[in-house]
Amino acid sequence: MAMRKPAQPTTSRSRAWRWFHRFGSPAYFYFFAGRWAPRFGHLAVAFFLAGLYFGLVVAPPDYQMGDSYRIIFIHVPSAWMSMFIYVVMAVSAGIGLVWRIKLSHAVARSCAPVGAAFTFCALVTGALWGKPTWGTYWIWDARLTSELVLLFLYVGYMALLAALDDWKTGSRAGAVLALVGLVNIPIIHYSVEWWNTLHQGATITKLGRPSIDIRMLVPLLIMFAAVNFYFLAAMLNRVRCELLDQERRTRWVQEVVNG
Amino acid sequence: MVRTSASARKPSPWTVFRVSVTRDLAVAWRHLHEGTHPLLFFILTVSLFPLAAGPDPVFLRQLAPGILWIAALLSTLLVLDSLFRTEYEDGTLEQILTSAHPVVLIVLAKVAAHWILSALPLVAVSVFLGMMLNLPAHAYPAMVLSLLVGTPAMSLIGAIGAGLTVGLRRRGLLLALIVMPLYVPILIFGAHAVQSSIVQANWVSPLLLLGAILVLSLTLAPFALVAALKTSLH
Amino acid sequence: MHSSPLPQAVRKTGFSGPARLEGREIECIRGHACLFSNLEFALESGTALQILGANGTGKTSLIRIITGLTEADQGTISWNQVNIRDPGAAYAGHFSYLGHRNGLNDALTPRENLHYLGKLEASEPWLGIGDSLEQFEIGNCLNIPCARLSAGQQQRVALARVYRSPARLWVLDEPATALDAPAIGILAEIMTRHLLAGGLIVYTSHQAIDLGPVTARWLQL
Amino acid sequence: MAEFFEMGGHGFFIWTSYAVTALVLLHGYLAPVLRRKNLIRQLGSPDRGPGTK
Repeated sequence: MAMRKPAQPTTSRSRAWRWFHRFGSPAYFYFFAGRWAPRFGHLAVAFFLAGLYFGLVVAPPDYQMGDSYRIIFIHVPSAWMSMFIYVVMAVSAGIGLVWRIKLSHAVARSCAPVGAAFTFCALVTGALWGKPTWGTYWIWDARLTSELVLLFLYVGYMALLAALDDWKTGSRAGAVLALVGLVNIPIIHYSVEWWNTLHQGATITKLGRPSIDIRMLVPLLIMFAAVNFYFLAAMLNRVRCELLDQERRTRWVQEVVNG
Repeated sequence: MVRTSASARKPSPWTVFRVSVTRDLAVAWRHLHEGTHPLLFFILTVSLFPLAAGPDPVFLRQLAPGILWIAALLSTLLVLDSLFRTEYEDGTLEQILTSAHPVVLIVLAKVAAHWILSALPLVAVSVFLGMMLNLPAHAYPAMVLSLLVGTPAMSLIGAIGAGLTVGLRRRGLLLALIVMPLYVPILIFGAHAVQSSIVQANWVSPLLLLGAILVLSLTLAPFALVAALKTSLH
Repeated sequence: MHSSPLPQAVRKTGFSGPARLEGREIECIRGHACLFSNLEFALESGTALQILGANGTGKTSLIRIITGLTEADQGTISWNQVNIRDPGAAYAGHFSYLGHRNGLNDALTPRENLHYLGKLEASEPWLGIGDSLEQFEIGNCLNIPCARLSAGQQQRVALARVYRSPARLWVLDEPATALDAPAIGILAEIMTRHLLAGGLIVYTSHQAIDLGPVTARWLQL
Repeated sequence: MAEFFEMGGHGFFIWTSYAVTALVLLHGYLAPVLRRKNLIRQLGSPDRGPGTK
């Protein structure tokens, strides 16, 4: 993918480069992301493979659940990332709303699909883990239910952005919704936990973490790193699309596009 | 800017709040036929459940809290769409946002008027619908109180969704899609308060938690609502 | 209407102290098109500014930027040297805005509408509801729901609201729409009187509004 | 090697969950890359369509 960059300044700082030096400027970030997204991507792949190897080959089967517990190496990181990305999205959107920074709106918009993807993965892997462990695909466990509500929050955010055609108005409206959602997440989580302990107080069906011995903890940590790198790579790719789309009138985009 | 004329009294924000509420009630009074829609929807929805789930009173009693609360939630959602609609279209919303008084108060007055019009009749009717669902006598206080505390919180949070979507021409169910996940805690605590009062367990603590959510919504939601309206009118 | 000329309610106490509205390097982008940029204007008390431009050149956007409803992509608007976006600016009490939508609820009567909208002002309006409607010769429509008034009558009610407002700066977006010739005459009359009392007016209009002996400026978009 | 895929009888569940996650994440990374290429081509070509996303 021969990505053409504007001519490197040979002489002293030429006009073409003047706008590059404010880090927040979309142009600078576009090329910064262009360099770093693939690197994060490669790191993510490397860590995934390492995680898979340690998780599926090295880690011993659990004395109780046998091999089915190996799904946690993908379920727990996904669940954690889904929550973490929502926080990143809301904070970035809030910064964009308060300080009127177009770049942080672009970052917030780019986080949502990645976060929703992780939430979906967490739900699917949670269900697939439930079948061998509790015999049913869906159990109204506190964490799975919270994930489900989180998925609805993501879907609501993305639906609002899709409905508002003006990019700026959409970003600001989405920011308000993301911040309201952020305030509600702990309340939702607590109320679902509270609801869960009430209705199923007797049977402890929490997604109990199996006794973590070192050979099981290592793959989990590797997977955490992998999903974080993946998040950065995927999000930066999306930010590049947003910037290209929004800054189509500016000269640096013309240079990028016409090479 | 020194104003010398005698009538320079500055109306206090609370008179503006009172005037806004009375104005909204007057407008609703002129369209009274529209005001009954949430009530009729509530009654209709509740009466559908026995048709679907069977008339067995013991079974209905178990379902009663869920039925009543979900019906209340849906009828609140139904009305939210029109909360700012008329004001947006005739330009009053622009006057409110450019008003000299704290916009938060005026907007809070609008949500209060909306709550009085849509939720109070709902709570009154819920007593009769409770009978329909074979709700035991000792559960009525919990039901009425939980609805009284829960519906304003739903109106406040829902108003933010209404504020975000007021500028859209084709809204459809976007408002419900945005707001419903935020209703989960209210639904859980509200329905559970009624449930535990049926089995004569401690129904006060879920009610207090619902009250906590109401207080949180009262303090934070109006500011988010003003921000939402400003982005919609941008 | 009435045969004998009405006592023209004149604002007995004019506005005191200097007032200045200015815009610096205003830029407005809609979608991907830049409507205008590096726009400068300034306005002192007693002067009117008419914004001229074909349809779609951003006249309404500039008006909404001046009221603060819309935020300019670049540049600042300041009232008495204070940026209107500063938290402590208290700019809202000093201007009265009339947009394309007249701000009147159809179900309410002009009396109720003006009473409600008057309460949104910074201080009590200086003119009674009945008198302000008399100015526009629609005193007889006081208690008729606005839904049954014609567009011209509704516009007169909206202008009555602006006229009785204590605000010093009027921001009017096409105030003469739907008005007949006599009404435009009354509009010109009250605008001139507002300027002579030390007020400021920023307005757009496709119809000619003859303001008489008043300093007026134009801003071509 | 066979028992590796057997995973103590839970092979189906483990491999499906990894496959689903891998697919979803792969799509999440590649979709924006493709979209960016289309954008560049669309913005570059003279008969640029209306400024829709």
